[in-house]
Amino acid sequence: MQGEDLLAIGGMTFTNRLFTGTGKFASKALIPKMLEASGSEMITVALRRVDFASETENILSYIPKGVRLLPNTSGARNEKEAVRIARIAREAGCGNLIKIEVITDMKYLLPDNHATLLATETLAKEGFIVFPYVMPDLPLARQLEDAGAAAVMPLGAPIGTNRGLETRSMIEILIENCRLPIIVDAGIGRPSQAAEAMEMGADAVLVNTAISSAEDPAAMGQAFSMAVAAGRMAYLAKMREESKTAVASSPLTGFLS
Amino acid sequence: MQGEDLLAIGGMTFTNRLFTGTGKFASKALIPKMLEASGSEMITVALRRVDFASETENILSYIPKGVRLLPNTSGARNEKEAVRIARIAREAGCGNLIKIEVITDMKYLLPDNHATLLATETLAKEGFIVFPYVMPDLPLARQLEDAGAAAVMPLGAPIGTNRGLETRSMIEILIENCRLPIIVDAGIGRPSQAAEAMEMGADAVLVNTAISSAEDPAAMGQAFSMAVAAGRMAYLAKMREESKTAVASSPLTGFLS
Amino acid sequence: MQGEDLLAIGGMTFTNRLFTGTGKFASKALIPKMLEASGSEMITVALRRVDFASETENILSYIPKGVRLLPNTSGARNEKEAVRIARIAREAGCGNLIKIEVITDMKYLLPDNHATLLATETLAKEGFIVFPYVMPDLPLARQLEDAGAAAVMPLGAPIGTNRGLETRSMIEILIENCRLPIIVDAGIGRPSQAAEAMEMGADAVLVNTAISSAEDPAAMGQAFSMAVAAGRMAYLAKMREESKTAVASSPLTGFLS
Amino acid sequence: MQGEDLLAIGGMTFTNRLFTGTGKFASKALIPKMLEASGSEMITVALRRVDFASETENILSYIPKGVRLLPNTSGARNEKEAVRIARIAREAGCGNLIKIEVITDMKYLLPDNHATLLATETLAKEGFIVFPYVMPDLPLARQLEDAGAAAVMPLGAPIGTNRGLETRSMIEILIENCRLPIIVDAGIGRPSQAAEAMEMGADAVLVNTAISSAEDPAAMGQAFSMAVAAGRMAYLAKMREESKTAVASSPLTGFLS
Amino acid sequence: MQITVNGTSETIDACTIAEFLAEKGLIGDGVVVEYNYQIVKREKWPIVRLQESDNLEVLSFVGGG
Amino acid sequence: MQITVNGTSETIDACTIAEFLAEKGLIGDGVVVEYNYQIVKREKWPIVRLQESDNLEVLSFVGGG
Amino acid sequence: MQITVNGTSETIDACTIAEFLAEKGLIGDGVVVEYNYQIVKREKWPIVRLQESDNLEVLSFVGGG
Amino acid sequence: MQITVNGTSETIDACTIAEFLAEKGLIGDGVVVEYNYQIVKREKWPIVRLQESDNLEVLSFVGGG
Repeated sequence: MQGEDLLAIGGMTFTNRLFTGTGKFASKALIPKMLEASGSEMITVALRRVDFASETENILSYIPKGVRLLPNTSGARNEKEAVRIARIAREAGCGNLIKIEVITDMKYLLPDNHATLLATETLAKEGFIVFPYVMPDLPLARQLEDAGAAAVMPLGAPIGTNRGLETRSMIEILIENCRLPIIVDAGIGRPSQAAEAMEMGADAVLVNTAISSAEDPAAMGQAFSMAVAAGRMAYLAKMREESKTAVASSPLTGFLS
Repeated sequence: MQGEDLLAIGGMTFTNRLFTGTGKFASKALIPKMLEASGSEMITVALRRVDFASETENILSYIPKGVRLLPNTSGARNEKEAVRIARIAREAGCGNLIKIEVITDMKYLLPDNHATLLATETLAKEGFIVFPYVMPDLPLARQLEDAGAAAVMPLGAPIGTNRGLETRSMIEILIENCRLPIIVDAGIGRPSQAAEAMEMGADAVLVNTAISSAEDPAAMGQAFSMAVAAGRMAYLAKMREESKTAVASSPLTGFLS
Repeated sequence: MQGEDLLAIGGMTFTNRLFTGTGKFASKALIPKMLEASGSEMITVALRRVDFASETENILSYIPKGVRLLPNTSGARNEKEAVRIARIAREAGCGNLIKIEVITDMKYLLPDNHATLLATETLAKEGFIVFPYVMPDLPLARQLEDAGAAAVMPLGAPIGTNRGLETRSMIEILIENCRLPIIVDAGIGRPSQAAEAMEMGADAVLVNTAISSAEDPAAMGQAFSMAVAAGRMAYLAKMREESKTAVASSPLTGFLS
Repeated sequence: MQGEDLLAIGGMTFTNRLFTGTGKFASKALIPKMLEASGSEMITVALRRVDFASETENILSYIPKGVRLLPNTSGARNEKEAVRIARIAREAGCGNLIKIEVITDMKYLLPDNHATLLATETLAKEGFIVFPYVMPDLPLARQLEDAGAAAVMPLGAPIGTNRGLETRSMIEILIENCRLPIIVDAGIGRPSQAAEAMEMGADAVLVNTAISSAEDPAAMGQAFSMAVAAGRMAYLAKMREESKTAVASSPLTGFLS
Repeated sequence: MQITVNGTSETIDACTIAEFLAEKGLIGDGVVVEYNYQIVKREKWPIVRLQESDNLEVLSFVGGG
Repeated sequence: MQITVNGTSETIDACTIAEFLAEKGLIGDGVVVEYNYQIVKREKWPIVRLQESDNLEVLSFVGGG
Repeated sequence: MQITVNGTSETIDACTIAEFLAEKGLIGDGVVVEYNYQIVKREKWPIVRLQESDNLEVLSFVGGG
Repeated sequence: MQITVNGTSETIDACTIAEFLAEKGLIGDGVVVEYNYQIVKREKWPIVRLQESDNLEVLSFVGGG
């Protein structure tokens, strides 16, 4: 029965709703361990100019076969750069998935929603399966739908802050009103926050920093994976509403004389 | 390695840190299913006068052998009644575990801390392994330590409200300053809240209403169990602090000309 | 000294940092009473087609001379309509202030940020003093600066919900990083929330629903005005940071033998 | 009309619902300035052994005539010491008001509820007007009523932490269920938090650290006073409930063709 | 003569804007008139004569937030 | 003969606890008996005879949190 | 003569409470005196003579919250 | 011969892309090459000869979130 709760995005299906990232691991050798412990089925990578002075390590070699690659366009400051990076990534043989990330502000790394929309339009037409990383914004999300995005990836809090679902209410509105899958990305610092996103009805969660910078990234990856599964399971098992006053769990009828 | 993270209370050891309750299941037959799905190793029961008019169903017959029984003193309005109920439960062959619950207010079902302390003193001297259910209160918790309690069970929110860790800050103080195990009891409505309690360093969580009144109690029990394990694992894997500003997960060095 | 803490926007200066609205008063006669009680110096109005079947009441006649009018473009579904409404409002002799409101979603009434940016560009060039109502979004706010906006008006929560500063963290980022005045608009339901916005460093707060739909709108207007002033005063008087552990306010040196 | 909203406690009446404290002012000369700016009508003081080595400054000489003195029993570690300090304070001519503070934990300065109850019983019988400082705890608060307390003073957060209404939900339960006035004491760090306490229905707020350790204590005292008045006024003017979805403040009927 | 008023087609006798509004019972205080997508100032109302197929928007300020 | 059972006065014929419970249809599995404020173990039920004015509490375990 | 003042043992010459305080430089405004666990009112200070082994608490009001 | 490599001007001897990369110590696994703003597939590297003023971007996949 569990096997039937599949997440479908862009023609792919996932059984594990935790997506992960390859940034900031103390050692790249931790990446396959984390992937094994967490069971994550999709992981982000970035593209950068080779630094000829130091040895180039191929991050792809650390990612097991079955795991899907989601290259991002980090470094892009506008839609044109994002499009260019996406094309390079595809040409490099990484498939046609792309996470669009257009950032101009270096302090909070907040995405430029409109530039992301423009890049989404262009890339979707070129056959990419587009995952736009955006500020949670319902009118924009609807335009992303029309532009052909495969999912919407709203941030919970600024990248790497571990502050969790600061934008909770806006994400709830996305979940309620968008037809596309909602993948909460950025800012998630603790498994409980990932679980909460899933309980709210998010379709998946993407976690990088909180896993890669933990003391034990493999264990943390597993913890996030379990929390995401727990939150999803609770969402499906239908939790009850909050109640203002108490509701006894033991009988309150008279007892003993 | 996982197997070594055991919870020791009153001479017992637990591998699963989710404790459950038998109250409010739509059908008692759901109890063993929930216990199997969640793997919970201790479950609460209550004592009540038999109603001769209706058929008596023995709740104990629904609880598999390996699961420990934790009778509560619900119905007690003062320390004397709590002590009397505890003794009856022990005589009934239920072992010497007891959850002390002394409640006078019927709207919010909040425990009387001082009466609970007095009952704890008496019962600990009589050889009971005492689990006092209390308002989170550090000075009182220290007195419970001195009185011989086996653990402290602070409430997160009023019983059955599903409102979660409303008393978060006072529970954090207990965790930081008590030598006894802290088991968050009452009010936990969603797996994410249980995970958060564990991430804070709680030793275990007791959940009844949120599981028994879910549409699918077995699945919800499993969800809580996974969330508790996830929170515990994250606590052990050491999460990073929150950061005010963003911390890039992708490199931000110059890219493309 | 208080008199010197003036708010300057678009060549105007305000001593009272509570802006108000004319929507949803049970009786229009309450508007001047609310304005007197609150001391608010700017109030929004909307434009609508006259309904010939019912008597037309001129809302402007209820607004005392000294209070500035801020017409909004509510009803606009795109930048063109917003521009058209703004021009009509100006021609109607209402001055050159305009609050841009472009809304396509009727359930949460969330603004379309990009359309608002486009309308801002056009209207600022035509000499309007533009107050754009937007989702809190730093990259967009910077584009609004470049487009000639006089202030940025981020929403705290959806219009009329009384849910307060749900977008708190994104508003804090705006306050920290924008040169333009930040006026928190929409969703503020209680004076404490308005005070908190001011403590965070917001320049002003606009409140309509919470005042007009209170049982006593004049008293509520006064309450909001005092709370806004209190929050501003506290911001200027520099509050201390939070502390994890207690800091005694009474001496803790030994006492009595 | 405002003049009629008086707070009655122990036979006294107050028009200003902000109570203040004398601890931690950089200079005692700031106290009368703060009292004038805030209009606070009651202020706490403590008793300590004279240090013969340094000059004794009489704090009482800084408190204007009309302001009531509320001596506290800080330094007391049990009910006996609290009773002894209370008697000394009364003998010293300070009147029969007493704030009972019994603290054993030096890290979080949390009060011992049961010892406070015992001291309240004794002192109320001796004719004191007793203000017990306690952990928010409904069953205890009811016992304080029976013991003759004049009010209940639950803490919002540990003393001096500026963390605000961390115990919000337990205080709400006190407000709803106690006949005695509820005065939120300790932990309130910002005017918005004081306003929120009043909006919830608290009868008064006591603030010391947040005022005395501000850069400008007089301005901060005034800010708190205004915020408390604003919160009270809003409570009386009846705020509306929160709404999940938006409620338009401008008409949404069709507009322009 | 057929014109469009506030989005609705209407048959009227030849008249000026001022006369049209007076007929409708509008004194005009607080009323704004857009005539064929151009604002017409109050002082021009007695001068402008409505023509077949004209588009008229008659607006007023109302409560809004 | 008059006894108090679970707080209610009841008239019964002379019998043992075991007989009383059997009459009530209780086989006794999961049932606890307090007889004049003392627990009576199951093996003693056939021995203890109820007396005038006795106080009997018949309890069982039920669902609780 | 040995007395205990504020918890510390001290050797003094015979004197009244008032004289003792004056010696210490305390005019007494805002000062409270507990003498052998009893409050002594200000007007009694010149009358009460300190004795060997007496316990004196000299207190004053200070800032507190 | 002068070309631009990753935004920096560099003087090199005439060679193919493959030779250039080998010189730099790059075997090429996981490396992407953009040559005058067009991606050049790996199998073309031994064929394409660098020319004066060419623009070369040599990229690789790295960790990112």
